[in-house]
Amino acid sequence: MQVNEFKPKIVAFCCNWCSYAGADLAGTNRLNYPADVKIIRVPCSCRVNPLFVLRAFQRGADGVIICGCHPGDCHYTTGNYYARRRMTLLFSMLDYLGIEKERTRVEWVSAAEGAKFAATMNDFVATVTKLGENKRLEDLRCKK
Amino acid sequence: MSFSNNLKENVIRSAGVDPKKCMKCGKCTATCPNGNEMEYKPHQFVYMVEKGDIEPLMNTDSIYKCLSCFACVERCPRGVEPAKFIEAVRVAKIRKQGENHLKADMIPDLLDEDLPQQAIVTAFRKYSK
Amino acid sequence: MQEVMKNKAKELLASGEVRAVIGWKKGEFCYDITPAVFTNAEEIDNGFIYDDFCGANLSKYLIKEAHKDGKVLVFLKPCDTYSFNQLLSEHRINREKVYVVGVSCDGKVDIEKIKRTVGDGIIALSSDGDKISVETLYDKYEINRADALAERCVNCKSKKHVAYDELLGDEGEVLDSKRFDEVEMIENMTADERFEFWRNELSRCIRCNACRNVCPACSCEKCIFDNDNSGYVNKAPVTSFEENMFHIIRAFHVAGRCTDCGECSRVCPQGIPLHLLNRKFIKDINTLYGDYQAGEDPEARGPLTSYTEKDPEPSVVTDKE
Amino acid sequence: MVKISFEKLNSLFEKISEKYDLFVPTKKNDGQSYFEKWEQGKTVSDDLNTVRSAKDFFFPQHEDIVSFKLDGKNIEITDERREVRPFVMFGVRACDVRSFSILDKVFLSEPVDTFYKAKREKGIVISLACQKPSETCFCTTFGIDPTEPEGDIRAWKGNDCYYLEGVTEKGNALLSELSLEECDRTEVDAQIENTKKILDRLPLGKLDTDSFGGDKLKELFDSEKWASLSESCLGCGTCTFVCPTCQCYDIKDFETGHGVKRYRCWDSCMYSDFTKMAHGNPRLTQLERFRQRFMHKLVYFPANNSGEFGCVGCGRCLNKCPISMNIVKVMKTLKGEN
Amino acid sequence: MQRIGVFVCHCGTNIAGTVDVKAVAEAMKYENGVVFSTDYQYMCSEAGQNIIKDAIKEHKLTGIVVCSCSPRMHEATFRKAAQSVGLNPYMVEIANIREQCSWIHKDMATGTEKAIILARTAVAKVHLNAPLTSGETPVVKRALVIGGGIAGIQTALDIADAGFPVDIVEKLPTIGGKMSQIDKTFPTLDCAACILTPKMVDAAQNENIKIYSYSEVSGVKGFVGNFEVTIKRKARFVDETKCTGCGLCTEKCPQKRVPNEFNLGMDQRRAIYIPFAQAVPKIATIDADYCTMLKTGKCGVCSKVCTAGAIDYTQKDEFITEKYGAIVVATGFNPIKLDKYDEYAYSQSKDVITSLEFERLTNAAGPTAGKLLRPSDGKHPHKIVFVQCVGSRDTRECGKSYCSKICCMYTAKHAMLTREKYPDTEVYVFYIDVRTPGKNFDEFYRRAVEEYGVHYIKGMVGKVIPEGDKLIVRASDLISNEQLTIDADLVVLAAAIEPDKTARPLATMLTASMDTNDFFTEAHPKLRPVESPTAGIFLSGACQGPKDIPETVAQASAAAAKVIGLLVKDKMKNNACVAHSDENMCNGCSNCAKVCAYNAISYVDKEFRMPDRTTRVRRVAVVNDAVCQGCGACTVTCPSGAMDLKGFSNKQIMAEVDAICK
Repeated sequence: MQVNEFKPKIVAFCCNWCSYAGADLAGTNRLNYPADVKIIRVPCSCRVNPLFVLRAFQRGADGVIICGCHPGDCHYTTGNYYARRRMTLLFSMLDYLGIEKERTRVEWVSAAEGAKFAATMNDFVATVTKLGENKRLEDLRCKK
Repeated sequence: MSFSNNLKENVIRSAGVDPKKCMKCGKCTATCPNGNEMEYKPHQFVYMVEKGDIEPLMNTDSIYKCLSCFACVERCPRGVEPAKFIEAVRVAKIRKQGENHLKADMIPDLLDEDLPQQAIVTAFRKYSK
Repeated sequence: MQEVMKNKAKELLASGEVRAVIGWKKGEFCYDITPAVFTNAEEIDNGFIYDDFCGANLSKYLIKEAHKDGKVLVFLKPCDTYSFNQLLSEHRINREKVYVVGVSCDGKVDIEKIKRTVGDGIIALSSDGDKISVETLYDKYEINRADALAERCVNCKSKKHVAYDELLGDEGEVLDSKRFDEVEMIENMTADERFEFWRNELSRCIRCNACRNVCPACSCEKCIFDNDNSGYVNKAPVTSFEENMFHIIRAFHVAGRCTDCGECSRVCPQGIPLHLLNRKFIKDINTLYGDYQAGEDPEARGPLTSYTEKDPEPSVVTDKE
Repeated sequence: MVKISFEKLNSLFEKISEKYDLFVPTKKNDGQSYFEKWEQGKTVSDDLNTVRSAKDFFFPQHEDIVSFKLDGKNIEITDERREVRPFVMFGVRACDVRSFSILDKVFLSEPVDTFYKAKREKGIVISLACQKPSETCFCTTFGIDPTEPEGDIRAWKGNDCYYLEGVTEKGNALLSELSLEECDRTEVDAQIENTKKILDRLPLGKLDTDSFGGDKLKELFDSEKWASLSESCLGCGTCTFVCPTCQCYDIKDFETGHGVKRYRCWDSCMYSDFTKMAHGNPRLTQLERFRQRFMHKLVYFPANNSGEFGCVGCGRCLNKCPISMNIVKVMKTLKGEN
Repeated sequence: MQRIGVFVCHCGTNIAGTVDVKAVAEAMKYENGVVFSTDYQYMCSEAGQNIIKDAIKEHKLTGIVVCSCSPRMHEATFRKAAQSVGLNPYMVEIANIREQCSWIHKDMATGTEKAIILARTAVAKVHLNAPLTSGETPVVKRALVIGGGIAGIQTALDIADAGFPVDIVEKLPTIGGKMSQIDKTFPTLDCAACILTPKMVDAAQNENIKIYSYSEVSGVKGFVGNFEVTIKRKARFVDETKCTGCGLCTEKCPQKRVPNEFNLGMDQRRAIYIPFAQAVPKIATIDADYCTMLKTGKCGVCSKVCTAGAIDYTQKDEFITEKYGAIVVATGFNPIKLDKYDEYAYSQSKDVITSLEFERLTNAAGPTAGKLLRPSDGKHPHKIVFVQCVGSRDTRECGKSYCSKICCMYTAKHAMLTREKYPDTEVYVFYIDVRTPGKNFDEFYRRAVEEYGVHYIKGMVGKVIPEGDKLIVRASDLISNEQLTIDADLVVLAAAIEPDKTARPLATMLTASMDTNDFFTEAHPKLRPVESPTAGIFLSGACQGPKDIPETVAQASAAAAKVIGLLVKDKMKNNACVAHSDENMCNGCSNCAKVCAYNAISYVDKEFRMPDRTTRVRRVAVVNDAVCQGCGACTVTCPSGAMDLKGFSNKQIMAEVDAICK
């Protein structure tokens, strides 16, 4: 085993009603996913401002994932539809600027999908780990 | 295409459908126009493949009694598509015999424009090693 | 055209219909035109101009001017009318206080392009149909007008006036432009090439805010990048991140609202092709959510304030090959 | 006077680069010229001037000053000053060279700005005489001779070589290190004469500063013309940031997550948050901010610096202002010429 | 500067097993602003809460972080505890170190490291928390029940009995719903009409209940406690206040050839009709699609015969607006359409019928006056095949993947009743599984087999082929492993049930969520089964999922209890975490209002002092705290950042991001 194995920093924004509950369910079912994932609870995926995503990268995140209710199931009826458009465009712009598109993701996870939450996180962490450290959107001042 | 030694896995993989989805309603057998002629009926194919009981299926002539009419595929409420298992067992049997009824280079002459795509693909699967 | 416009302006000022006229004022040389507010016939006679260099989009000045008492006349080129409509839809302009006179436009000339051909020392310029004659301190030149047109005019999206009270000239038509070709070219690069391309461009940014301040869509009372309390205050491009951040967010904030007037690229002192960021969003919106031209219809709902159940998932970006 | 042929320029640059960082104006792919660190393959641009002025070398857009780190109840303070490697700037025009002496008046008078001073001491300026001034040039208005620029060393570009002449001690020292071929001034003198003829024809050549200076404060401040002049100003910082003499800066703190980095960066009096204090902003409208910029250059600066104006006539703001408003228009309007 | 207390819970070994809780508490002591940090066995216990309360008092804490289980579990508990000692409840943050840490990590070092980061993140957030207070709005003490089936009736009766006025909106001319079409009910075999009609009459006569029959909800505004609902009263061309329900018009109407939907089109009614004898309200309705007078202007027979003068051909749809404190959805179900199931020949033979049609065929008020006769030739069937799971548990496009739950029992009922009334009839039931969880359910099914001799065959019907006057049924018998062929006289299909088609648009109006099958989603599948996640919207009956009558009635009463619990309150506490617009930064662009699903944002023109000492009137956004649900859609739409969300502000979220990425 390598000593200095790369451990990515992953910020996961989870909506309170579905995905946060889905993450709780993953916990209740003892479904393991890497500790690199840290969750921020937001009321709805539509609360996630692209600025937060960029901020995370600036501060040293290697991947950012946004989880919300499935389209049509938003607790606030339409929030995730707006989030979907916003994030699609943001991700597309990042890709356009040559920033690895695999570092960002949107996943819809319902309160019942604990297994999906864990699987998603496992997969995302694996993807980001493969990409390595975020270099293209880093802010050197924030490095230790 | 490489085959592992596990017969069950091979059959399931070549069938391309999941026997675990079966809820054992028997509609396939109910709907089969030739069911009464078969020693093992369509629903049994699904069940036995799942159990890994492939040998008896390979040795029964039921595999040749299936008309590939796909009535069971059409009507299966769970998308299990039993005919695909029967086909998979047939293919497994042919491969195991290691003898081809037809040589591969004979096939082009036999191709008929109106032949369903399914049949062509099936033939290629059967006769390729 | 210029004379007709001057007469129109003087006529409406004289009748008291409008209290002021927003137009273009001639400068020190033959190309350095300044947007200006004229309040009497004398000012118009002395300074008003409408020529190849009147590229500035006057619609944004209406936010300020239309708050004053009385009506103001504004001359808008076709592309400016889109910005005008967009501002209307966002309630930034009081329509009743503006008298819009639409003026036709056959493309504006980019002085930088001319300078790149003839060098420094331009002392006289004259346009004659397809040709532009340039006299410098050192030589005389004749160049094709088409070669000197601003990028946004070469790829003009529309010569149609979408808002006016009165038209001087034709209403014009929406054009079939090639404005997304360059975006597509960048999209077709590898990620590394794109990164290189944009680093090379954005690293020149000096954060002078000209792009933001000239942009009709960037008309916030207080920009988050100037707001000490926003947490994003960002005064200088200290790191590559801040260069990226400013331009990504600026483009995002105007996404769905940007009419592609091209002012950002025109004013950038560092020559950064900022329109390519905005156009990327426009292209994506058109592809993913259906064609949408901001400002075409002031009643339309913008693509980021609407949705359909069948919108593509963000995975169209993150999972694409 | 010494000279160096074009063919040998590369080896000269190579030699300078051994001991110094060498910066030369280079054309970038946007068609404009920037000062860039010289390396093999980079050529000196013939453009009259660079987009950004040469002040960047002594007064960069941003520089770290100090950083703080909090560890429990202790604060650790680190001076972020970087050791500056001696450097040489080649091809600085007369206007930009003059801007250094204007900046010196601000940064080197008490209290001395040690960040600026350190760089100023380490930098050697090789200026380059102008041959083809632009219509936007008006350096002569401020008594600058573009044919015989100031600097540590001054240079002229001849037909097949550069002519170099030491001006200051620093400059002469460098020249002697380089041991170049001595030569006479014939070509240089001819060039100067020729350029002077062009200078006479410059459209802005007749602009004078008679109506400006410290004694005109009240009259100019109260002028009613500021309203129309500033009317279409966008309030961006383009003029300020391309200006070689603008020297205002802001000090900002950046929280890095594990400490604070304090840095300074250019500020612009055109910005609404310029010199904002606890009580708010002293100049509330764009008119006041606009007036500040030009009053500073034309009135306040000469008032405090024995009549020297805060402008060198480089013409950058004339080229770059998004709405083509600039110091020339301001001067002419205030004088009543427009 | 905040004074923050951190409280780390062991949760027995749930947390302490994989997180070194002492290390977490110790690490937090060095965090900026933390003045107290401790750990305890069970923070949610009374003793645990007392530790928190004492610390708040003793250390003058201005904010606390509890590192424990999910905030969805105990956030409310700790907020209450804080509030009881005078700390604003919104100064409490939870670091979820159980579900999102100790339970998913096996290794102590990893778990502890992550727990410290999560705790630090919560501390970073609390630094920026501000005390929030929720506003209050008065509750309109009136309920609306949408749907007048047994679910709606029961809910309305229970609410009305508690003394609150309640309105029922029913889209058909009469209340009663599906139950009114059913003959007998399992497992007791009571006559459905006998138990339903008294309830219908009760509803009609109850002073607190107002029935809007032949009406639909066309618009919903507002929020819990204060809904404003627009009800469309469809024109029935009969004056409800005058019609006595004598029925003379329905006998004299010359248009006799209208398919009778009450009997599922198996017989005919007139253009003016009363759906059935016990209809409530018993008022005639003119079917505009068939009425000759309305279509051609010639006829007017009903008007002539009506002694009450109730007929009004000029009536128009009418819209009324009412205010309600709570809304109960009771929109019920329908059997699915079977036209996609060619194999059962439903569209080809009249003698292949659905179970609901079978109910009408055996009902005394049905088309055959209760005699079991074949629809095609009116003959007695001697061999009947029942097919279960038609469309249920079917993952194909045409089917439903769920179990419709009621079919096993009603099929047993049909089979049993057939054998009882017509012992000469052979009855076959083809089943996949017989599902009988319910009181006396399995006994009932066994009686059908054992006492009544119904042939239950495990297997499915593959095909039904009409041949002469017979129906050839091809089926499998999985036990004997053979194919069967039965020449039946009648085939009865137990069609899957699906939510009523009106439910989806209604859900949109109510902003209540639905699952992919269009069943309404409950707030919690176990603990809040009769509430929608949208506050003030309650669920009753099969609109939430397939249900039989006893379950429906139970849920209906449960929903009523929830409604009563809401209506007894005089005031509602609003959501405290609402959006707020900083008017100094607001551009008035309206984008926030466009994305608000609740119409919570409006605009006002306000005078502002400008820097140049003039004043300017600007349009700025104002959020209605009572309506805002706090989703935050507006905050991201706002480019200037004027719009922010209390409790989840930009700065709070960024502080969390920073703390995580540190």
